[in-house]
Amino acid sequence: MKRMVVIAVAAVFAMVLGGAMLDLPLGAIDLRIPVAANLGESGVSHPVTAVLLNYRGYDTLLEIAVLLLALLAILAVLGETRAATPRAAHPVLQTLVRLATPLMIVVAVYLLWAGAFRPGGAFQAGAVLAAAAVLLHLVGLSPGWNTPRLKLRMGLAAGFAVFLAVAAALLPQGALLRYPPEAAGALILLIESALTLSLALILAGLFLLLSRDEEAP
Amino acid sequence: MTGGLLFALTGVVLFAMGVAGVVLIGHLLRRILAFNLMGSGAFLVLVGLAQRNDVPDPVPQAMVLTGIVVAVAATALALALARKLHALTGHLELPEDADE
Amino acid sequence: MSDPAFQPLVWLILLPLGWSTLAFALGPGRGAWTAIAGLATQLWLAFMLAVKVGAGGTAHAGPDSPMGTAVTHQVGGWGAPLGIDLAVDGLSAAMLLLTQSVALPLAVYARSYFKTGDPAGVWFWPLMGFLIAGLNALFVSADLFNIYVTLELVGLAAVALVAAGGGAQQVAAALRYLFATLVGSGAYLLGVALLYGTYGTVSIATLMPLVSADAPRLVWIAGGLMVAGLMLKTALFPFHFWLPPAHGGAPAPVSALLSALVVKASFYLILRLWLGPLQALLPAFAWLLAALGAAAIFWGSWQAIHAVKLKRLIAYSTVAQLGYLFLIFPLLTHPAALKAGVMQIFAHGLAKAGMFAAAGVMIKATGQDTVAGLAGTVERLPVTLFAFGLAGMTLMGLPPSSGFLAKWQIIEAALAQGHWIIAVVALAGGLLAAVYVFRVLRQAFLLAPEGAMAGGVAAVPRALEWSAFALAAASVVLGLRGVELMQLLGAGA
Amino acid sequence: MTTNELLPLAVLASSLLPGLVIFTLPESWIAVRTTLNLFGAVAKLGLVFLLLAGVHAGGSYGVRFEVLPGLDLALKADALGMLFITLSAILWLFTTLYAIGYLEGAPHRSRFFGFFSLCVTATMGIAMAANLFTFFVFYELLTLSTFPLVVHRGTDKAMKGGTIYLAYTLIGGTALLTGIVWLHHLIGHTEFAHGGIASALGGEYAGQLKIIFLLLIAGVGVKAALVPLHGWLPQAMVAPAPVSALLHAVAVVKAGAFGIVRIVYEVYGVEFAQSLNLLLPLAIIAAVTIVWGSFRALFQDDLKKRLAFSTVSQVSYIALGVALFGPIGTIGGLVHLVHQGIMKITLFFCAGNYAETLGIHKVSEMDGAGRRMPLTTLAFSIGALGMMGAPLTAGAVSKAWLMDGATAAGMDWAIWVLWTSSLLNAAYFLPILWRAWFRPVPAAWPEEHIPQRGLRETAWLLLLPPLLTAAMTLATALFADAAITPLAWARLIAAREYVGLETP
Repeated sequence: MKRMVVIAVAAVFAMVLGGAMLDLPLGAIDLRIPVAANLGESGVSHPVTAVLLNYRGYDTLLEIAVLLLALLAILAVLGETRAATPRAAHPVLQTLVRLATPLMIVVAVYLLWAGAFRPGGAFQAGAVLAAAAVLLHLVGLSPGWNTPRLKLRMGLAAGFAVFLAVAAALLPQGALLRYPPEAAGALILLIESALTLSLALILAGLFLLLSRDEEAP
Repeated sequence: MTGGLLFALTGVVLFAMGVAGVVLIGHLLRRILAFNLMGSGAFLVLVGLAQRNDVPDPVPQAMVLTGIVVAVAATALALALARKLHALTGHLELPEDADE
Repeated sequence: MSDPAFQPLVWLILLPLGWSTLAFALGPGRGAWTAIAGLATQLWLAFMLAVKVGAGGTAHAGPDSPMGTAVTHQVGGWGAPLGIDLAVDGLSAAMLLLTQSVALPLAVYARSYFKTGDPAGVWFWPLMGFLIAGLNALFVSADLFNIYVTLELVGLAAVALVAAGGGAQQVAAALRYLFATLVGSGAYLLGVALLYGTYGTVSIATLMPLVSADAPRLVWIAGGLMVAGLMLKTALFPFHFWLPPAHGGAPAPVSALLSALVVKASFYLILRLWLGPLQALLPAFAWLLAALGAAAIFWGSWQAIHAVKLKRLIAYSTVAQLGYLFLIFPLLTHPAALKAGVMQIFAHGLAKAGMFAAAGVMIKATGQDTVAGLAGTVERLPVTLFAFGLAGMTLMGLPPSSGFLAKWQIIEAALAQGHWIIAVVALAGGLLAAVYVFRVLRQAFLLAPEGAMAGGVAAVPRALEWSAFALAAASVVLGLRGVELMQLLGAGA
Repeated sequence: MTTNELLPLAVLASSLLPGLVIFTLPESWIAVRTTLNLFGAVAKLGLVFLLLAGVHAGGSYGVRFEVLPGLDLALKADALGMLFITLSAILWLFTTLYAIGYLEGAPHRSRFFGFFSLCVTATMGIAMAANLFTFFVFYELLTLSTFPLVVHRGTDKAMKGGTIYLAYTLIGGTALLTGIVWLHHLIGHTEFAHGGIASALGGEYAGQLKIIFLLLIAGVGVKAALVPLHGWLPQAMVAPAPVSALLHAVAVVKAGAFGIVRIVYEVYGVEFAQSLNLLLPLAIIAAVTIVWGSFRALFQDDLKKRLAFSTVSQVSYIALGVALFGPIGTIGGLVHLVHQGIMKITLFFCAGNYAETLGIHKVSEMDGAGRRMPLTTLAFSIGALGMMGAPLTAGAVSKAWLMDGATAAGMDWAIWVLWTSSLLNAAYFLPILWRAWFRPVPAAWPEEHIPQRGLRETAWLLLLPPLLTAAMTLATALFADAAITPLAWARLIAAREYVGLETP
């Protein structure tokens, strides 16, 4: 019964909303113009990266905070548990992964560098690196994580810390995250690189912390 | 009917399905997937509706990138909780709230 | 404040982010002192900000913004709609002040509460830091999408705090809470998406003049979605199902943070939309919200009166007290209504934090969480019980307390507009609150049954008792002098 | 801050601060606690006399704080307030002495005396409130601070009594609050003023004003124990004797009665109330309460319960006096506010003595008590006779003025009410006296705690207060026409209230 009702409601909602979309005039404001107009001072030539790290860089700052928070939350939720003992996969797989890993690292570096002028950037780069780490774990070449030690914690927090520091350091410019046009490119690259490292660790951690032996129920 | 609008309409359908799923599904993993469906729906609407005249708009795209990361974080936490619950109770369903 | 680097509203965000990251780097169970130092500074910053707003606010009266934005900050120097604006008016300044002044005593409380290597406390400090950062960021943000990110920051931190180190019940409660808050922010995000699609901006200030009563249907749907999502996050009846297990099951300091601040954040947002961009649309929903609020008062009180567990009782009382907040919506045309609402936010924030803190002490002392088990505690924990009583006074709306001032203002606003029924509901709610508050006090005054206390109550650190007392006392003292707060709200109105 | 502003605050502080300190004192610090108690009580008395002199000389004392924009917490010491303040201050001193003796060796004394002091502070606040808002604040504080005293013993019975007390007073408080906010909404303020403030509103508000009057009177009527709102009073008897004394003579019921006086005279104004035909209904309710209370008292075997119903009846004399339009009735009512307090506190002190010394709780156990405890019983007899309105007692004075007032107001039926009540009073007090004095001493007392030693029939601290109050009962009557007596003061107030009419 409940099932039917919920589904019906959802369907009606979808129809009404969809219907309302069909006859919609164009928006009063078009941000494409200012985005393009200010690309010069943004320090990057790719509009999405410009929005992501400059115009709306503050969103990204908080977004990284959310990601770090998620890792922290998982640590808090899972508590102390033993790391999984990696189960060695088929040697062929292991060799493949051994070969793939350096390539993935190269790809990551390229993505990071490319982010400035075409799709790419810290998040994509970090994701690729994290994928590499996950692969290494899955084929049994690297263990899962315990509660991270100091070094690892530093690495996890570094990206966010750098971002935060830059944001604060720019306050005397008159506003949070207000890059001076000439230095914008360099600063963004700095942040991006630090983020790549930390994002890679965090994303990998999300997986490697979860893939642990469960304590018996 | 432009491409952008099509995306937006699909997004609406996905969102509706996602919500229904979160409300109805008991199994935690599927429930978490339903939530992701819902999120993707919202993202599609955000991008699609903004470019319903098929001229790409970088702002919503950047927003969606942010949104995706947030969704990833939320999903990871949800999975961790589900896993913990499974470790404690051996089930992947929410127990009845023991109210008194 | 000529120095451009001195920007209280910015530092109120950077500081907690900073110290929570530091606390994380320091490692498990560390960071209490960084947190306390940080929060103390934040309290000072929030105060400076409030002074600034109170002074400058009156100058910036704008017909379009009912509360006249006083202090703004353009992140990246771009300015809306391209960039993200931060804006602090009387309302947000008040919320910031409340957040810091509740968080600081609770930090002191938590420090002694989690001392004994409690697994729940291992990552408490960084989590609390992100929570506070998220709240502050939410209160100052003037950008609907940015607010979505802050909402998630708050939500995830809150869920993690509930689940940390808990058993199956607690984890289950956390999962319920997580799904509720995710669906809530999902609905909000869809609403934002629709608004952006329609108008091409998510800046509150830019949207303000664009949205009018004859807006396309899509905008109405957007408004509905956003408010519905936020109602779910605020646990307004009948969306309250997730709150009692979460707030009742978490460790006392966490319950206090959640009940006092987190649910208020989403309510603040509804208020913000109401007075801001969706001004033209939302009044259509006013009576619906008020009706749900009334239902919440009665249902929540009823459950509290019958709750077996002490913290369940307090959690249900939160459900009821949140109901009061929604009574103001039909009255918002009268300035007293907003003031009543904010006074209630402060009253409940301080009192409920104090009450949960006191409950935590009693539970630590008696070693169990039932109302029945409190018999005789008055002899063992006079300070704590006094704190509970003072907090109770505020919740019942008895004078002299901030709760009383809130009740007074809401009744007067209701009479001024001839909305009898709201006054009646508010008064009835006060009596119901008395029933469950005195249910606890009576039990505590009873003579301890022979042998029940034979084991004696465990000794409790002074810091616990007195930080609980400080919060409860603050909720009463505010009732003796609410003028400045009310003027702060009036800033620019 | 000038002295005129500080003095009222000092009067509050003189009981508030000791109270707060006492809360923190360890149980064993008896000497410190006692000193603080007495110091507070004596200091308050001194301050009150300073005020009294100042007010008599026509000085104006007051202070106000802004709580919300347009809402002030305001204190003022006027003639009417001083009547109540002086009464409470004096009786508080006696009650404190008595309580120290009564609770010797009992547990939780720090808590007890802490709330005890808060309770008196609240009473002072009620007396000095300059507007209804302030009045309400202290009125509710009184409720809260008396609850722990009522349930002090922590037994289930005490809890039951305390809960009923709370239920009545909190609901009453809600009605009162509704009335106050409504009035505040109509007039914009709730300041007390001679001749009232409600008359400022036009005739079209008459209907609303009547409803508000009902709400306000219902609110204060609960504490004043007007029938049918009196149910809590007999239940609250579970409290220790000093608390009963406090409830019945000094604080709670008096606060209610005083509230009625303020509302009729300084919110509505007696002429305006008369013009709205509000006084007659009030008088009728008061009359019903008087008779009903006395009637119920007849059938109570429990001594304190009998006294409780007698209080129900006696307090309404005040309401009746207020409701009798005209200065003479007013004087009767006001003077009874004081006299009833003195007499009733005597009776409760004595009841407490019987219970503490011989374990006597019931009237049927009183046989021969007079032989064993002559002094206590003497005091009790004076109090009882006063209640009946026998000549040469305070009761006689107030009754005389009330009856004249009734005649002056042309409400002769009220005289019959008073006579009936007097007869009933005699009917339920005389048997007690007869048993105590003339019945033989029983073989054994229910449970004798304090053995006799010569003249010392019980602990001195228990004996002195009732003797003193009994003496006052006579004195107020014998020297009724002296310069400074309750009567003289009541006349002064009446003179200030009825500016128009000449006063006797």
